[in-house]
Amino acid sequence: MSQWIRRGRLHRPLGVLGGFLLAMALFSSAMAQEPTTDETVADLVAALDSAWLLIAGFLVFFMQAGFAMLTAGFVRAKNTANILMKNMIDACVGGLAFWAVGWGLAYGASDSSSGFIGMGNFFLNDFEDYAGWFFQFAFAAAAATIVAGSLAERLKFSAYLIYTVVITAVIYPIVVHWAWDANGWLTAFKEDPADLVMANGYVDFAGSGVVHMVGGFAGLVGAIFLGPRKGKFGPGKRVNAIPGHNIAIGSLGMFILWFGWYGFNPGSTLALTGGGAALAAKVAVTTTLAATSGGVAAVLASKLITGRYDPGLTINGVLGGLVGITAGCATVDPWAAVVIGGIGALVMYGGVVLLDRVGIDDPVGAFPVHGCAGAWGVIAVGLFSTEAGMAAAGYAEPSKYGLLVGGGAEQLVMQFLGLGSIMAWVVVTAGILFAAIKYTIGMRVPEQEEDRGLDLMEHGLDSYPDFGPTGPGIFSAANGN
Amino acid sequence: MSQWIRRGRLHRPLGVLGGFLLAMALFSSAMAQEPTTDETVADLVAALDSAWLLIAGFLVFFMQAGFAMLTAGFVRAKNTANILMKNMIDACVGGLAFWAVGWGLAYGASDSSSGFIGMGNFFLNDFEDYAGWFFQFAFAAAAATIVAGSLAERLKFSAYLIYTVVITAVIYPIVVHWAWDANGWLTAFKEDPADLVMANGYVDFAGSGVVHMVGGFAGLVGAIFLGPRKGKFGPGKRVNAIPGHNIAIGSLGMFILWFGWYGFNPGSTLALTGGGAALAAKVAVTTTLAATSGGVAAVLASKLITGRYDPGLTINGVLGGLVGITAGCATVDPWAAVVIGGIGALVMYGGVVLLDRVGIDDPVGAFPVHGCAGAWGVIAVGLFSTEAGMAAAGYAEPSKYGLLVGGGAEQLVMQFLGLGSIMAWVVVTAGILFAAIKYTIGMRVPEQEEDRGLDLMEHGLDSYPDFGPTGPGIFSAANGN
Amino acid sequence: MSQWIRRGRLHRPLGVLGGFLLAMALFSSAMAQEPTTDETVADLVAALDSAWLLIAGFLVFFMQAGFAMLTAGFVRAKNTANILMKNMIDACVGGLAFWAVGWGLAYGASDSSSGFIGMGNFFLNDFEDYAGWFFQFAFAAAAATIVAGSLAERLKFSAYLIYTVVITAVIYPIVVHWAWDANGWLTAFKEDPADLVMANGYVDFAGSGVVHMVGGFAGLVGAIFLGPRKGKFGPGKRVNAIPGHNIAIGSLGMFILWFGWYGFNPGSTLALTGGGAALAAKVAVTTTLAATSGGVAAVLASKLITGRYDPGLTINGVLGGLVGITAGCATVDPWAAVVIGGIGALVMYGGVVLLDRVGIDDPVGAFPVHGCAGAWGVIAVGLFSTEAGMAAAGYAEPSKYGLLVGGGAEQLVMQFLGLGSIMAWVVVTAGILFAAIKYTIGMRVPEQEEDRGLDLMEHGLDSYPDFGPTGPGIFSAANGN
Amino acid sequence: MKRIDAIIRPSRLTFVREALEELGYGGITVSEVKGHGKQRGVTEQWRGREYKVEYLSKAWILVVVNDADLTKVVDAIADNARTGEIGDGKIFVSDVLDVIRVRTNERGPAAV
Amino acid sequence: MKRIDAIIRPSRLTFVREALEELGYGGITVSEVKGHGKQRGVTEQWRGREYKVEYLSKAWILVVVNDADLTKVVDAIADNARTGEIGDGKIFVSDVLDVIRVRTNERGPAAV
Amino acid sequence: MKRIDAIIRPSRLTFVREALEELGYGGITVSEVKGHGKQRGVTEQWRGREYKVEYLSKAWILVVVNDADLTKVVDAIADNARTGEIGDGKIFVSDVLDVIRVRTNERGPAAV
Ligand SMILES: Nc1ncnc2c1ncn2[C@@H]1O[C@H](COP(=O)(O)OP(=O)(O)O)[C@@H](O)[C@H]1O
Ligand SMILES: Nc1ncnc2c1ncn2[C@@H]1O[C@H](COP(=O)(O)OP(=O)(O)O)[C@@H](O)[C@H]1O
Ligand SMILES: Nc1ncnc2c1ncn2[C@@H]1O[C@H](COP(=O)(O)OP(=O)(O)O)[C@@H](O)[C@H]1O
Repeated sequence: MSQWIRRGRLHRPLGVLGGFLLAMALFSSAMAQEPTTDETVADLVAALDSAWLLIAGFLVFFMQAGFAMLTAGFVRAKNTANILMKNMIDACVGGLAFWAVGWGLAYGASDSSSGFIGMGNFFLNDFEDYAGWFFQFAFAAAAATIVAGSLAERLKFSAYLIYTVVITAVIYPIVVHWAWDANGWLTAFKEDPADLVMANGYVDFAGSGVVHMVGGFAGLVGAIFLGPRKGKFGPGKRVNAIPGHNIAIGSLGMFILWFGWYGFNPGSTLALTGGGAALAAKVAVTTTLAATSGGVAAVLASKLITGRYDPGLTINGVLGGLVGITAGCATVDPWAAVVIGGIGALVMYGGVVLLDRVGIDDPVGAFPVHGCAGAWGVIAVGLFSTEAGMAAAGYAEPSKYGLLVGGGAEQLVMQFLGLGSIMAWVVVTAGILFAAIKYTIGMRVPEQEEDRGLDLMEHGLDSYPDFGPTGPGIFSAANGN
Repeated sequence: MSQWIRRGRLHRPLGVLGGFLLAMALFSSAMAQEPTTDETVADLVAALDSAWLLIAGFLVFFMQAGFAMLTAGFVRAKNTANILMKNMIDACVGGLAFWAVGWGLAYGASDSSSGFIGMGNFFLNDFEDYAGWFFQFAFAAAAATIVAGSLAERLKFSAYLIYTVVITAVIYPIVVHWAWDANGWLTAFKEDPADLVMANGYVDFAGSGVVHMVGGFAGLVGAIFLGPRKGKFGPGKRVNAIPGHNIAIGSLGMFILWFGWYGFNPGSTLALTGGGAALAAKVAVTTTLAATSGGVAAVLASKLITGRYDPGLTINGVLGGLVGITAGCATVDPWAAVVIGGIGALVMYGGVVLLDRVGIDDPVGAFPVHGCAGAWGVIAVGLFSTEAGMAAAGYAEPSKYGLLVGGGAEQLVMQFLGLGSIMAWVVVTAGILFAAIKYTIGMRVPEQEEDRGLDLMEHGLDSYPDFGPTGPGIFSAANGN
Repeated sequence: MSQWIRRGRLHRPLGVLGGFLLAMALFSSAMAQEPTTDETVADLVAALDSAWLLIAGFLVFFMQAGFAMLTAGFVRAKNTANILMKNMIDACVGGLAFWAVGWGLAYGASDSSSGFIGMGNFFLNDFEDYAGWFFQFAFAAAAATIVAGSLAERLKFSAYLIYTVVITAVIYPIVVHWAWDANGWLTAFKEDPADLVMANGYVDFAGSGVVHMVGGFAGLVGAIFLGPRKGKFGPGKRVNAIPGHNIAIGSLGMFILWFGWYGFNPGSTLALTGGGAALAAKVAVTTTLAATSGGVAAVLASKLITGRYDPGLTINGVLGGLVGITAGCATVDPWAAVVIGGIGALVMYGGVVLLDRVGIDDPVGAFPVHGCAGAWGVIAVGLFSTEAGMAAAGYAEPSKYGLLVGGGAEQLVMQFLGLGSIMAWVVVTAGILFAAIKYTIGMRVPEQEEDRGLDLMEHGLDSYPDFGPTGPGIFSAANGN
Repeated sequence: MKRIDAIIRPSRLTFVREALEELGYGGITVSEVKGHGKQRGVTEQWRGREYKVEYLSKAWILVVVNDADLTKVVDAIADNARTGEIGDGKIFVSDVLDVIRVRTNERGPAAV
Repeated sequence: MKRIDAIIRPSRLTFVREALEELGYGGITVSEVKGHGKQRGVTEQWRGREYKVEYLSKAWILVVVNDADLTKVVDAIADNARTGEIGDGKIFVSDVLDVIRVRTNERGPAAV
Repeated sequence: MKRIDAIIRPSRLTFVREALEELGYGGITVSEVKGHGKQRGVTEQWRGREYKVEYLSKAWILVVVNDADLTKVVDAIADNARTGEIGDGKIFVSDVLDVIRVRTNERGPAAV
């Protein structure tokens, strides 16, 4: 097919269609090998589906920028570079780990019969579905990045490097295998519906559970092992607020994440042809409505409860709505997306209050947003999915659907099974992981470093050296003014 | 079609094309229901067009981030969170309002015979064109967001919540119905050309008038009712400058907007097939040239007039160029885009000067950019559109085209009719809206709150608590360093 | 074809597929001119390929925002607006220059037989490949923007305006002609393989050499003529660090650039059909792996050498990896991308150290990143390209491929020829350009202006007026709090 | 020579400066400080949780004057800084032994 | 009346303020300053190259008290600011001739 | 003991600090302040409209020394801060009654 491509490089001014026809003519005469219409159509189908995965993957990747800005905005100025480094290195280390091991455990060809773990295609060996790999890499990086937020402002960089490898290489991919590989034990994608564990299998279209709950619960476990930031919980039952240093970049992060979610959810159709486009369009709408409803629910709830329109909660509310709809975005109706998003935001709010009450410190609210709203999203599938939605999204047993829309309880039970399995897996493995780190190299920076800020100690940097109060400002020799 | 989709989930390492062929084979044997080539081609056409709308819609949505950064950068630090909240909540409230009511009034199925207002499909009822809805939602959110800039730094949040609902639910959608629905009285999309109100009808390809003028004029009316910020106009005729607090995020906002504009304008072909792609490519070029020419015109004008290369004006100049080309992007030649963009920037500049002169305070220049350059864009269609451009863009009466390129005055008169109608509608309805708010709950925050900043009073927040002069900095208990 | 498009505007609630079928029916009966399947397929191919170029071009354009944030974050607060203005005006002036002249010299139709320079299609005359122009414009703007980083914090704005025109209008387009136009003397895209200068010709898939080296070396030459910033090199051999003022927007810039690179590299397939999609997917993977490996290499190297995980180097490391893979992204295997990216980052690091040693001041590291890693990328093609990779990417002589994977030295020699030619061209022309500027209007701002910051003197602005130490803060009259 | 340290509301600074300038005392040094007095801090919130910011922004003014001008200057500051609300601030007067104008190396009252 | 200028660690500020408040001295003005003393600055790096930041953040406290309260207040500050490590800072005491409460125009000890 | 408050150009700060260090006076406290003197502010602009920024950045230096060192230190500051252009700033000297070193609770001249 190489001759088709070379054409593209001939930047002659022919106009696109003219160029195509000329090129076709050229090559067909030169090579006497003109593709038939059916071949061209098959190529078109493959190209369009592949392009969709790539473009969606680009957007999902861009969520890294969103996470970076969000978490950076929500921590103190003295820990800005540290959390940014963690976000940057997440994508990097995560990419290499997912390349070497992660994909192989998630989707590797020589599946274990148990459905527990994939095996094969490590280092992209014997493998050609590059678009698929790329799309999944972007998801893996997201899962790992979520964790960093819960552990911000006190975690050692070396400890971080270790856990992020384990999460992207092992913990997350195995959940993917369970839920999204055709051989996974929880999966809804069995070739023979009789093989489904129950109902439609575990339905989690874009990963409220597979991605967000994994990140959120791993973060929770890490935060417990790590302990709260110095000064977060005062003497007695006093809880201190530690405000983020830059609400502007925090909001920007929210917008970038929302934007990237349009790759995350609609992209999870994995194809545009064969009805994928119509499904993706519906998913774009449910995603939008859940986000908007999450934002509105959070801003109103904060006004009612605190008397003020709270920006931090609004940002997290939008994200709670998005996380909540991620599992059911393809199978619920738009009105249900409004409900799910709104409740997602309230669940997130509840999570924030709960963590404060039990004395766990999650600086950016990663667990409330991704863990709590993620769990809600998984459950919501069993409550709101319609029969038509299940069918249109390609699930094999559409007669089992949402409890609240008349589909009986079976799918809901299935969702709880999936929820429980993922939660148990993550809590146990992350527990072992963080315990191992804590009792060997240690998780936490020294107290003096926490006081002074991780930026200086780990990275030798002041993130804003020209502004007070942390930097040299006009007092730097090189500033010469 | 569900079986086609499920294939996508089977993440086996087959390579894309191989996977497709195998899947086709699999399903065709399993289901004995292989789609014919013609069906596959029809599906491809639908999928590609739908994907274009979605992707373009994603970009348009992302403009929310651009507006947020632009306006945040152009206000003072003490009002940062407030304007960001308004941007965030615009998208949220606007989305719900457009879902519930807005779409129905714009494109609702049971059209009134008058062409004044649509009716039906409220709450997305009886409705499946999700990609279309999504794309239009993103436009509606943009229109609402523009207004927030004009009213920044002094508008009550509650007043804002009300007007934003009315604009996205009613004021904007009705203009859309007039101009873009096939039944609208101004529309250029009549099935029977004989039904056109005049010439090609009102030609506004991507919405210089429908979106930008609506936002810009609503903002102007609001700014008049609201009055200037304290300190903006000194004793006598003195006009004070109130510099924005962060030119870095302001520039970022401009770049994001420009990027999003590639969804706004090229996406307005609404399809890629049937010539849409070639048209979209041309639109991308005219959009680019107008933006660049707007930037250059503004930077040179500012240098000539003020003696310095003014960043705020340059940013607004690029945007003025973009707004200016939005109506004519499909129907004018590239050289004309250069002219239109440059004049758009100068018109914007004139608007800035004019507002100062008449004592209206528009902190971010939303009216000069969207209102003035938007009106210019509508007029420019009647001056520069070519016959070939009108035909290629699908307008029914290409023999009526731009005055300056030999097409007579009829289209220009039509453009003025559209311009006047939209302006009158917006000024009257926005006038009623803001008057109603002003004389009931009130529009303006108390003076003391304006002094201290809206962030603290409305949101309990300091946007940059670790930096002087507005926050606790090192003096916060939790900062412990 | 206009009737096809108009359909798009009929926002009736039919569902996409239904709408399409109805529309087809409508028009076919109305016009008795239904396109045949083959015509529809040809249209689809053209539309899909064109859309790919556009979308990829949007992403490449968005890199402007990345460059803006990266360089702004890496300079001092007092020069923020100045570098942002340079980035904004780059895109603007560059767009006009590329429209007027640049494209014509790069791809102009009436080629000189020498293969040295294109001629024709100035001002987009007689020209319809709008998607191609747009994509190339975005590349040209990137090349110009790279230069601004090397010259930051001391270059006069007027000098900048002149050089940016010359680079986008002349210096860069001629390199493009050599390497990417079918008539260029270095090109790998000869219709007749016998015309290739050697081996596959100069293989530089997405422009490590054509774009990045051009920008990087022009920046180097400029930095030499301009001299270091005051205070950068102390008495004796002392080298001072001048820290960037905002690592948060610097990191954001990196993420935006990485995101945009998915347009830059995968988009360089220039088509999706005919195998383009599969190639693009592979390119997305190699691009990803090189970026991740670059980030990891840089962070580990900085830890080993300086004892701390250095954020500035990590950011530049990711970029070094990306620049390094840009030439070979289509022709090397994923494992090789990991190697190339890692070495790209180390080469970048070496470049940073080298510049300090020889006393050249490049504030943001544009030469180390784009010049050094760019050169490495060109060479890496001759080391790692596989035979299958060469064939799949459409190169005509796949039997000549990477030295280290068994393809002999011929392609490597060819790459050095390309490298040397580009370097020589840029150094000579940029040398003449900057010498001409220096000895006429002058390149450098007065010392007092450099001390006080270019923002104030050139732009009359304080970029952060509400924060110390550079601005009025609470002391501004209009601040009234 | 006397040194006047005044802690006032930032929003009154412009008026105070203009008043001093009218009196002919252009030399003045100011800075932003945080104050805590009878007027207490504000309650802020972050993600729904309230916290107390104990300090409020104040402007600190340093003016050194010759003895003869002390009363005039102190009165000008006090009168222009006054709003009558809690939080108006205080003025502290102390003695200065010597003043040096750096540019000229002048000393004493002439350098003020 | 006496003026107390204390340069202390920012992290001790809360304790000092609370101690003063317990003693009944609410009026206090603070600012961030940079200090350079026995305790030296820190080494930072930028893109791999180290540089010295010569100053450390310190909190400056200004409290004006009546003569009778001087010892109590100085001791409260010193005791609550002390960590025993290098960098604890210093307290300077000087004389104040007059104090004016802006709001009421009261003068002298009553205005403190 | 004497207190020296110097208001100088920020760009001269490094030289002043180095000079003091050579003299053996490491203890110094600095802050950024805004000054308004003979040298007037700058004109900035925002979206084409000019406005006056009345203050310029200055560095404020506080050094407390024993009486014997006063002249040496004042001269060192003045000489190293001087550029001869308008805006060089001023130095104010006043009396200090007591100095307390927080770390050790030493008092008086020994604590300086
Ligand atoms: N004894 C004092 N020492 C130092 N600063 C003081 C003192 N008393 C008041 N201040 C400063 O003056 C500011 C205003 O004091 P406050 O008691 O609120 O004003 P008012 O006297 O008008 O009620 C305080 O925020 C603080 O900065
Ligand atoms: N003579 C002085 N004049 C002004 N400020 C001083 C003086 N000595 C110390 N300081 C301030 O006190 C701070 C602490 O001084 P340092 O010598 O580090 O503390 P310690 O005495 O506890 O060792 C310094 O950073 C500086 O701000
Ligand atoms: N009388 C004064 N009281 C307080 N600060 C002063 C006084 N005179 C000058 N200053 C400070 O010194 C700085 C320099 O003063 P200026 O008159 O510009 O310098 P010069 O005396 O060298 O001409 C001013 O910006 C101000 O901060």
